[in-house]
Amino acid sequence: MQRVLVNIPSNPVFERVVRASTTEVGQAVGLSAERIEDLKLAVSEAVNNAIDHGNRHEMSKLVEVVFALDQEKLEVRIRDQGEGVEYLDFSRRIVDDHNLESGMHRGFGLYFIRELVDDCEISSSQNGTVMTLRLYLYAKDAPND
Amino acid sequence: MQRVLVNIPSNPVFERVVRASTTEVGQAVGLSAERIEDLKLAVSEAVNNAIDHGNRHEMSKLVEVVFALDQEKLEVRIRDQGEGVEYLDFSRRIVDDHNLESGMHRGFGLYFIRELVDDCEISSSQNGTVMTLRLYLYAKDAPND
Amino acid sequence: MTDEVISREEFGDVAVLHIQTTSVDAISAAAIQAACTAMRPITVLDFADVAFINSAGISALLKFVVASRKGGYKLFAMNVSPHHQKIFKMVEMSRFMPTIKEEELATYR
Amino acid sequence: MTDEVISREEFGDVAVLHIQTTSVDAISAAAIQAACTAMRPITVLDFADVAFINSAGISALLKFVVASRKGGYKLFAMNVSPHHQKIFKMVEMSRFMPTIKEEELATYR
Ligand SMILES: Nc1ncnc2c1ncn2[C@@H]1O[C@H](COP(=O)(O)OP(=O)(O)O)[C@@H](O)[C@H]1O
Ligand SMILES: Nc1ncnc2c1ncn2[C@@H]1O[C@H](COP(=O)(O)OP(=O)(O)O)[C@@H](O)[C@H]1O
Repeated sequence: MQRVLVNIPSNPVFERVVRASTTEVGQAVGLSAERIEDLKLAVSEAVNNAIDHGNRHEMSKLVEVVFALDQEKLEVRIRDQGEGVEYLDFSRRIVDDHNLESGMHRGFGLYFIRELVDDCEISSSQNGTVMTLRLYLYAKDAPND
Repeated sequence: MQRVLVNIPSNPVFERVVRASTTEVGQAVGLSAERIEDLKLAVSEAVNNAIDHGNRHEMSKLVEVVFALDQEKLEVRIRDQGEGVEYLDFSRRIVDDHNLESGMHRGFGLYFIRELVDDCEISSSQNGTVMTLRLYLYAKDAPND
Repeated sequence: MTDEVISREEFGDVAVLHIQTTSVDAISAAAIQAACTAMRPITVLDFADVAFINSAGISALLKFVVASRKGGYKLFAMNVSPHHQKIFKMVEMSRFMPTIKEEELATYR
Repeated sequence: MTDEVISREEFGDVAVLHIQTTSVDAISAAAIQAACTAMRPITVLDFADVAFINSAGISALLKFVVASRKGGYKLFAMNVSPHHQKIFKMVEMSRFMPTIKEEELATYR
């Protein structure tokens, strides 16, 4: 098992550092271009949530991202130093007349995460939230799957 | 001052993660495209040296890269867990008949580093080597400089 | 950072807004959505240079959807990569900002 | 990873080796230098797709220089970005692998 760690302050510009790292790690484990795009989006959403909702943009609070790679899977753990969260809603969210009119233009992040990775785990306490995203290698590329 | 940290095992494939991170950090501080290319090459050389000569490819040894950004400069510190080094030769090295014939196709790294960053500092002990590269913001972009 | 994020091209009733940044995200969102105040009866967002869009970016794009509905304008997306077509379908964005081909636009010239 | 790193094109005495990877570095070095065993009297390395070269990559390129000297072949570089021209000049690589323009190559066709 190999581990790559990226640690950023709660400034959304550094989400791009994590995203670029995701591309390289994804290529290193041989993911297809499409799965790398999927993973990048999921990681981007999780990091932005850690910055926005977890650390609430307090720059002294960090977001720690660990990429753990082995033969079967790539696991990405995104940890914030927020106060934790009781419940997360991963349900499908779409653009519709209602939310367009009410100005609700957010809330797609967790739905993207759910759809774009193979599995996803949350653990949260008053010391922060960790979101673990997993892609199983070759799972989606396997024929007849 | 803001800090971004990237930590990789001694596997050269992950040098690409550091390099991609360098691009994003360079863009975040507003470096020109050309200076970002220069910095990427310098960082790449320092990370490969840390993997090859410092950690000698022992995968359990890590290379830690810290990007420290403030108003005036971007500092990149590359630290290995090797045995340290007494003396580093940053002198100019070129391709010539002699080294082509003798098969000496290496040794350009430190010269690139010296030429491509604004300044560079080494500190080494038996716990490892730290190379600190600095780019002063706008220095090279300033007119008549 | 000093480069324009959107470059405009206009002809007849049409405005084509070429998104010049590769990343439609939290960082570029403000500069992109600023362009939604100057739409035309037919407004086309050109994604040719866009390599990445996340939900912060979608939220900026929704400002164009809202403005097009308010002004009674037609809104289209052009040169959307297959990956981003998938993303737009997932959230049914494609219903409010259907894809148009460069060739189809030519009829308006 | 399974894609070819070098694609060959040959005509007359000329071999053009198009480097297909964006990164000429420690990772791609072995696959690139492997191609130096099959050079032609005029061999051209095409850097059009190359975005990055470091000293590990240069060391792979030097294998072509050595092979061209041994075989008495001419070696050229094509489509080298301004940044990489600067790097090649710094180490005087450009002396052993001068730049050729696509147009100049046409005369050999
Ligand atoms: N790391 C986190 N810490 C605390 N709350 C979170 C975290 N991630 C997500 N949430 C909660 O889940 C909600 C939904 O997140 P998401 O689907 O990404 O949409 P958005 O971020 O646009 O609100 C957020 O509004 C927030 O309340
Ligand atoms: N981090 C390091 N730890 C130990 N030795 C180092 C380190 N970095 C550089 N060196 C020494 O400096 C020499 C020159 O490095 P460089 O110019 O990059 O060329 P190369 O890596 O191709 O030998 C290396 O061969 C090595 O002996």
